Amino acid sequence: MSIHDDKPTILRELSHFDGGLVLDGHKDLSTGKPVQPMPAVKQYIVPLQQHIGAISEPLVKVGDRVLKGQMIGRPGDLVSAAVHSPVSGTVTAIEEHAVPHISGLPDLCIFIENDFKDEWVKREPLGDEYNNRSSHQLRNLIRDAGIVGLGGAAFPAAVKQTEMNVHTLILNGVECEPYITCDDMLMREQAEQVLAGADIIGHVIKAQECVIAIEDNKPEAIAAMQAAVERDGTGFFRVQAVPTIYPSGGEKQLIKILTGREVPKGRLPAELNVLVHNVATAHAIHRAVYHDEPLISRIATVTGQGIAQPQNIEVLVGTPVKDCVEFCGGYTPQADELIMGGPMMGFSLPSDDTPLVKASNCLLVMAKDEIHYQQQHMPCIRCGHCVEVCPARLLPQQLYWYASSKNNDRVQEFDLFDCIECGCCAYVCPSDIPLVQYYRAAKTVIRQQERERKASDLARQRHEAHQARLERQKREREERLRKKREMLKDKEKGGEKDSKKAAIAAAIARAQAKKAEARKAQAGATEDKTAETEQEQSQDNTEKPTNP
Amino acid sequence: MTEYALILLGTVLVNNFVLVKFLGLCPFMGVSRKLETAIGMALATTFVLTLSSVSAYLVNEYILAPLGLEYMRTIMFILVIAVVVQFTEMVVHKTSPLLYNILGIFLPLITTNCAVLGVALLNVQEKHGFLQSLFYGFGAAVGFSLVLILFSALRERIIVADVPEAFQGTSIALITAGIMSLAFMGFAGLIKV
Amino acid sequence: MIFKRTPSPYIKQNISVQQMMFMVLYALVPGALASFYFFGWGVLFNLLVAITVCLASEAIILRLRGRDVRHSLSDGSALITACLLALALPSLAPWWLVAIASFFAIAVAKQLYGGLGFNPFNPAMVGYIVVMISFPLQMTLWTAPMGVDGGWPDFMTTFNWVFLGKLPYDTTIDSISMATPIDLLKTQLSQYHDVFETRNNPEFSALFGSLSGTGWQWVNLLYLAGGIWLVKKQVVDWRIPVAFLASLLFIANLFAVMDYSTNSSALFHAFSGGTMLAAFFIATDPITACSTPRGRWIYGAGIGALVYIIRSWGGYPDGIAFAVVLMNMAAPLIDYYTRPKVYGKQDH
Amino acid sequence: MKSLFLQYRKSILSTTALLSVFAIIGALMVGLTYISTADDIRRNEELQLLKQLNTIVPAELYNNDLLSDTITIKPNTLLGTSEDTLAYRARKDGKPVAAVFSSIAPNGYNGAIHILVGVFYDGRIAGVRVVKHHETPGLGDAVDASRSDWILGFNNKSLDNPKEKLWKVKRDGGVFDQFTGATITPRAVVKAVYNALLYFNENREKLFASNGKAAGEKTADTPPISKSESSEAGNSKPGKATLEQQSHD
Amino acid sequence: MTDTASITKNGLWNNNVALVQLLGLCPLLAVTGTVVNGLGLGLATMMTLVLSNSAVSLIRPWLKNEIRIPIFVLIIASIVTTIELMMNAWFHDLYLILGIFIPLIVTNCSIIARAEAFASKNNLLDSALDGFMMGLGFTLVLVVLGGMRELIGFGTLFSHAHLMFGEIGHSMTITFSEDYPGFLLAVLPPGAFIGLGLLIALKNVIDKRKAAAQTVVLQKVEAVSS
Amino acid sequence: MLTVILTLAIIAGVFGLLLAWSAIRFKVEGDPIVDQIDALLPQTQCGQCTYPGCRPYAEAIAKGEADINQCPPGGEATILALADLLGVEPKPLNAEHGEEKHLPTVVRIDENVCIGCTLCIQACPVDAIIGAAKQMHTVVESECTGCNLCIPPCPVDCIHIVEVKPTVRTWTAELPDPGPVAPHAV
Ligand SMILES: Cc1cc2nc3c(=O)[nH]c(=O)nc-3n(C[C@H](O)[C@H](O)[C@H](O)COP(=O)(O)O)c2cc1C
Ligand SMILES: Cc1cc2nc3c(=O)[nH]c(=O)nc-3n(C[C@H](O)[C@H](O)[C@H](O)COP(=O)(O)O)c2cc1C
Ligand SMILES: Cc1cc2nc3c(=O)[nH]c(=O)nc-3n(C[C@H](O)[C@H](O)[C@H](O)COP(=O)(O)O)c2cc1C
Ligand SMILES: Cc1cc2nc3c(=O)[nH]c(=O)nc-3n(C[C@H](O)[C@H](O)[C@H](O)CO)c2cc1C
Ligand code: SF4
Ligand code: SF4
Ligand code: SF4
Ligand code: SF4
Ligand code: FES
Repeated sequence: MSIHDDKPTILRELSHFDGGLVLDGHKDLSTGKPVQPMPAVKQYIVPLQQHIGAISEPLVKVGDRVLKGQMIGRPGDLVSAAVHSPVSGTVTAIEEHAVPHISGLPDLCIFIENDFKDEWVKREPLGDEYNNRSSHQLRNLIRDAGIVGLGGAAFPAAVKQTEMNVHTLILNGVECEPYITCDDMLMREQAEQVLAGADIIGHVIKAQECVIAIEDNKPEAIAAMQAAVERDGTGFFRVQAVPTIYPSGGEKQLIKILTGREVPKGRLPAELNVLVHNVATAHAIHRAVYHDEPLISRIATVTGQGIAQPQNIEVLVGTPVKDCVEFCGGYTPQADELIMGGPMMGFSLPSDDTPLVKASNCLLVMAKDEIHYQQQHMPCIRCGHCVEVCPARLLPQQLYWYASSKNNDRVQEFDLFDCIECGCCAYVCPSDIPLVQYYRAAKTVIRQQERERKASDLARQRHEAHQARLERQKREREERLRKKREMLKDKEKGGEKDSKKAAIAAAIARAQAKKAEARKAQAGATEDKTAETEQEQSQDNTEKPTNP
Repeated sequence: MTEYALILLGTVLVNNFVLVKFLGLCPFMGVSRKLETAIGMALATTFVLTLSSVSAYLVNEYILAPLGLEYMRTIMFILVIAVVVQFTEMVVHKTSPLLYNILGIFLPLITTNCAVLGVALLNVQEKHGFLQSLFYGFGAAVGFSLVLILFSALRERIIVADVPEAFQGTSIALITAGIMSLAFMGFAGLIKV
Repeated sequence: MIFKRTPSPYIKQNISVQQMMFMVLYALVPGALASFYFFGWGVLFNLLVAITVCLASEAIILRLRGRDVRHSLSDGSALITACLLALALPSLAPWWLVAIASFFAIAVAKQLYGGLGFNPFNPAMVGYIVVMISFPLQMTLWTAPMGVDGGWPDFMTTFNWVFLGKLPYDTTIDSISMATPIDLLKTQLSQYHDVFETRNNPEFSALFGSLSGTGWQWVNLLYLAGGIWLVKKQVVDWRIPVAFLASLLFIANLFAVMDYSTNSSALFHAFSGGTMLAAFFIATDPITACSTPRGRWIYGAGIGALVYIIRSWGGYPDGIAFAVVLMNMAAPLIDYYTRPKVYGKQDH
Repeated sequence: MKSLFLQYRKSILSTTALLSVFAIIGALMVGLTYISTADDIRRNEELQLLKQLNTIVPAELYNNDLLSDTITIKPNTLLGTSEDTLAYRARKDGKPVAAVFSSIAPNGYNGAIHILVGVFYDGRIAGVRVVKHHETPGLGDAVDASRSDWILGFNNKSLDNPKEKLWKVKRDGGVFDQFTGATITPRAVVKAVYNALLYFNENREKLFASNGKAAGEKTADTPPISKSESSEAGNSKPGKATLEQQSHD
Repeated sequence: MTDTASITKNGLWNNNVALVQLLGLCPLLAVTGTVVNGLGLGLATMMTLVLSNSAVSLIRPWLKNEIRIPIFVLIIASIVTTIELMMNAWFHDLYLILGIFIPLIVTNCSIIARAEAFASKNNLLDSALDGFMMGLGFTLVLVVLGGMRELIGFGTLFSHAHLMFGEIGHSMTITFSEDYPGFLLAVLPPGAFIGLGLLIALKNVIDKRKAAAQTVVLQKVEAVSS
Repeated sequence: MLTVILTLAIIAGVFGLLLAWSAIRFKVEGDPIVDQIDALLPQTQCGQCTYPGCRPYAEAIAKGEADINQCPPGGEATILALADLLGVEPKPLNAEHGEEKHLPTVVRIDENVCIGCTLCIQACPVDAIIGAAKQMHTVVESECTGCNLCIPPCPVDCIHIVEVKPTVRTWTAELPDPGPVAPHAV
């Protein structure tokens, strides 16, 4: 696709994406109070992987003292992110611990005991100076600050901002999932900072405009952002209300709404000259640039009827979930399930021992009567309701059939990997099939097979190399044997040195026999006459070493 | 023209070779597990069937009939078919590896597809001329292809179904073919003869 | 608090398969009542036998397979199969015919494939075809509709015939049964009598109503009403009935305009036989229909065309069952080739 | 290409030879069998035809060679035929006994019904058989003698037994049974048989006219009954007469 | 694997042409309207199988890859034509009924399959035996399927037996009920498919029972020995 | 009679010529199917299939000598893939050859016990063990296929099997409970 320099990327009239749902928002639950800063707690658990990409490498040892904001894990690869200590204190352990991951598996975490001194590492805020810095320098800054996308996927922001040809920055303040209000509250309370962050991103990617998209069920946020935009007055920003349809906050869906075009399959939004960032990401970048503060805190919504005082809290990354819950008044008696994320895309936590991470935008504790429990599901009746709501225009029922029969070829042919796991299909399915779970299983299994295939390709290469080496060695050995025999024939009398030579020959023969054994029957057929006789002769010799 | 259209309609729908006339059932059952292979088989069979229908007609008309050797028909026809198939296979194998990848494994199977010999023999029985033989062969092949492809798509669905154990596999496939044949009876009487 | 782990999403739209099935049953009621009114006790007996045999076969097979009988029976799908079958079969069908059709529908066409959700063919229609080709004689035994000379026989006559195969003294089955308008028109046309001749023939004219056939038109109208309600409730997909009716009417009209003396009118096709029942209740069976949006258009239109072809030129009087099963057969392939273009694959 | 051939000459030739040898062996086997069975087969085919004709005109009623005493009938509207057909003539001691000829009822439920009608010289029906039809199994196919005895009901009927008005199925006020639920098929057959009688009545003498060659002479070829084949066989062989096209109103 | 017992078992059950290999389906489904038709074609096929297997086994040394198949079909076609001529001469009525399916024995996939898979690799005796057993297995299925269809479709068994057995055949016909209305489905094409499907399911059930019984026996043996 | 024989012999001769010629003219080398099969095998090279490595097994399958259900490391997935490729019915793993491992394994050498005899190095089909004579040896875990061929030769039994536990990065999600009416896997 070419670059349309003169065409406006963003339509004046909104478009729409296919499918989608109108959901009950339940947002009032947590917007009653301003964002509450959460006081520090005793222990923090910082997972080394809180982002997409390679796991970070720990920079500290057990017993080290760390300062607040100190980098304690460095990016493990190009696509990776740094992690920082949320408080000053001591590293008490580096070990596997429950993390908020859908698998429920533990992962490597750094445990830090707070000394409550709140000692920061040395900070050198850049401030407005960033205007004089190159994109490259700013990206380094963002990367070192460990900033990842806070819209859900936690993709390292600096990597995302290397995209070329981006004219338009879209700030995603849609927040389409029910219950979640952290972006809403952020925009209401810190509109200026969000804009400042967006300005920095705009500077990095050399954008010409920035559209802030907000669902029309958040009038306060729209008003706040609008006011800030007017105060800014540069004309760089524009606030755009979008209809409340789940999942309009999905990157691809939002792009479709705003530009009327679809990101080509398998390509990036940059193809349409846009870049999407969550408002909280912009805010985090603002903090990094103006306060030299890495991403060690975020706003999270703690909500649901299972929570005594639903509200938004500003919380340090690594804070155990149970402390957050306690801060919000604890569980109510009806509390039934603890969910990280929203009710559509979140996943339940096996315990509240796990820490909150960078991507944790919501802690949802649902009560028995508001949660829908998956019963044993009925077979798919192919009603097609799921097809109607799928925003990716997939055939969820077909994916389900293939996934459940482990037909990995077909499931991929039907574009499984284009599924954004939004859950719309499962929401409407009259048979109550946990569709997304099927897709997730299929996706992880296919990825696993991909890894296995790579491993087996490697093994094949190594095996072939191994075979070739054996072959070569055999040839060389035969050559040597032949020469030796000739020599022996020449010097029939000189028997002194023979014993040594015989010993060497025997050793070689022994090795030969071993290999033959390893290669089993096949060897017998290919071995030539001399080798065979050698092998027979050497049988006796090899007896001993194998049975010590 | 109507005559040829009627031949086509008759062989494809009303007297479908597989479901009504019971010819070509082995490949119908054997290569219908996957849609792609079914399509490959359909293409290969269409080619061979049409070609051998015409070749057999020529052999019958210009060699057997003049020499009064009608009773050698079966032998001659099958020989012609075997050679057409074998030759096609070798040529395709060498000249178009891509096509061979798609059709290759099916070609040898076609020799023993009853439909091929059946068409040749029926052409004689029905006293078809050259063009009629051509259309008859082609129609038979299209009819075969149509139900083969439909059947394979169905089978891909059935394989996921919760079929009782004893019926899994070929059993339910045959029953499905039975219901297809049931449905094809709806075309009975379309062509009043 | 106990930490449960269940998969997302945690909220849900509230309509279940069972509810859908029962809504279909409710929507059938007006048409079924009309059917009873016009065709008499036979309709009731059909329903009785079909429901008994369908539920019993389903229960027995589920029990044999060690499945949860209660759970599966209560989903209501076997009940729909039974009702649709009973309403499609002729009103003077002997009980064993209804029983055989029901058994085939449930045991072979549904449960051999694993039951609800897995059967590729419409069970009711497979049952219908089985008896249609096996017992064509009994499949023509319709009563004269209410409003036609003689009307339908009384309870005891019907009962004796349906269950015991006995007829009152000096009546033959020919004298209490009567061809349906579709069949009549078709046989008359095949004997070179044109449409007007037939409709105006004093022997038959009472059988034809203003739209199509006496009784038949009302039955069809009420199924249409029930169907529209189902569409509104989003239980059935609107594309299939629309495509079906559009294609049937279009083709019928095309031929009627070309030669109105030997082709019956589009309205006649729309309101006779099982047209409306098929359009809204049978073709729409989600399990056996296409499930992609484009596929549903093709599927519905295909049924419409096939119905017309079989009705007009085929050997069987009403082509609905054949047309439906033929398109069932093609559904997986159609689905495969009518996948919507996934997000981002569309060319702009 | 030539070099290729030379290069592999031995292999190519041996392949060719091998296939030829097997072909020769096969041909030998089949040829020998053919020679030894040819007579049996021919006799079988004749017997088959004769057996069918004898169900209409019993063998004891005639003593000529039915199969070779034939006459070709040109296409005729009363018979519904559009191609030449053969009539077989039974004679006892040279006197005409009966003729068996084909007729087609065009308006069966599923298309044309091909029948064979045998009529005694005096105009009574000797027998009727359906030889080819597409009627619905279980319904219209009862006209087939192997399905029901209905077709035997024509035996001994003639143009005025019953009267013309009654040459109909009962439903239409005639004397012939229909089948429950199926009137079309019997109606069509009754009509066709009646027309066949009409035809016979008009052409009786011509039908039995003897032709040049001796009536009892055996011919090598046995004309089969079905219409398409009979035309071909009937034209070329000697010893056959041809009945010219008639027009009727 | 080539001992007599296993050849027999393979042919009749484990590797039955019709039920397991699903070969030779066309004649299998087309002519099984009655028992007698099935039996007739079964015997003809069996004869062909024995002869073709023997012939192929005999000519093993001369087989060449590029003309292997043509030679097989030549042999088979010669045998079939011979049989066809003989049937025409001696069982004419049956010949008429079996119709096109006699020459089609040539393409009965099972015959060439046996030639390829067995006869071209084994000696004469084994090949002939294999042909016989495969043919017998095939015939059995033909007869059983024919019986099923005839019984359900017409309510008779062995009707038209005179076509094969001559006049005494007439007395062999068993009619179960004079006024059986007939169930056409069974004799029409769909019935053939469904019938074979049911037969295969039956075989599956029996196999499973046998396997279950075997494991029980094994367990018992183990229990006793331990 | 003579015509019969001559005709057939001549025609057969012509066909024979045609085929023989085209067999030479259109000769194709190599057998791509072996590569395709080999690509589906796990390349553990463990020999449990009774063939000395994956490629020989692939060749045996291509020739029709071996069944598709003899490779325990590949397990169900490999059998399904092979059945798909070859167009045959899938069947369960033949228990004679072993059982499918549900967690992948590698081996680890107890470095305190290892005497450096190099026997394991010679046994390893993928050269995943490094070390020299008389020095302790180590297994490169990322290259070890878990074939366990190195275990029997070790004179001091210092090689142990360890399971590779799934992590958040290699985890695979389970298919949900399919409910009362369970669609079965192929
Ligand atoms: C179904 C779905 C819904 C989403 N909803 C939102 C949302 O409401 N707000 C948001 O910021 N990101 C949402 N996202 C994430 C966006 O797709 C996108 O990743 C994000 O806006 C990019 O910004 P970031 O890199 O700053 O996180 C959603 C993603 C999906 C798949
Ligand atoms: C799917 C289907 C639905 C039908 N629904 C009804 C119905 O609701 N009421 C009714 O009286 N007849 C119904 N019929 C009966 C057919 O219209 C009737 O069988 C057809 O016209 C042939 O009738 P005949 O065989 O009696 O001539 C239905 C038929 C089919 C195939
Ligand atoms: C499937 C089917 C097949 C039929 N086949 C025949 C047939 O072969 N011959 C026939 O006369 N009527 C057949 N009919 C009956 C005709 O439709 C028509 O009802 C009948 O001939 C009218 O006869 P009636 O006047 O005795 O009612 C068939 C009906 C159906 C439903
Ligand atoms: C809208 C709708 C239409 C249905 N139509 C039919 C039908 O035509 N025939 C039938 O047997 N079952 C019908 N069913 C019931 C059920 O889906 C059917 O029995 C399944 O095919 C059984 O697996 C219908 C159900 C619904 C919801
Ligand atoms: S919504 Fe559920 S039942 Fe309906 S088609 Fe989709 S997966 Fe199947
Ligand atoms: S979860 Fe996937 S399949 Fe389901 S609606 Fe969302 S994108 Fe479509
Ligand atoms: S069992 Fe599998 S992994 Fe092991 S050698 Fe054989 S094919 Fe390779
Ligand atoms: S180290 Fe041992 S287990 Fe691992 S690949 Fe080598 S031989 Fe196999
Ligand atoms: S017998 Fe195999 S295709 Fe006909």
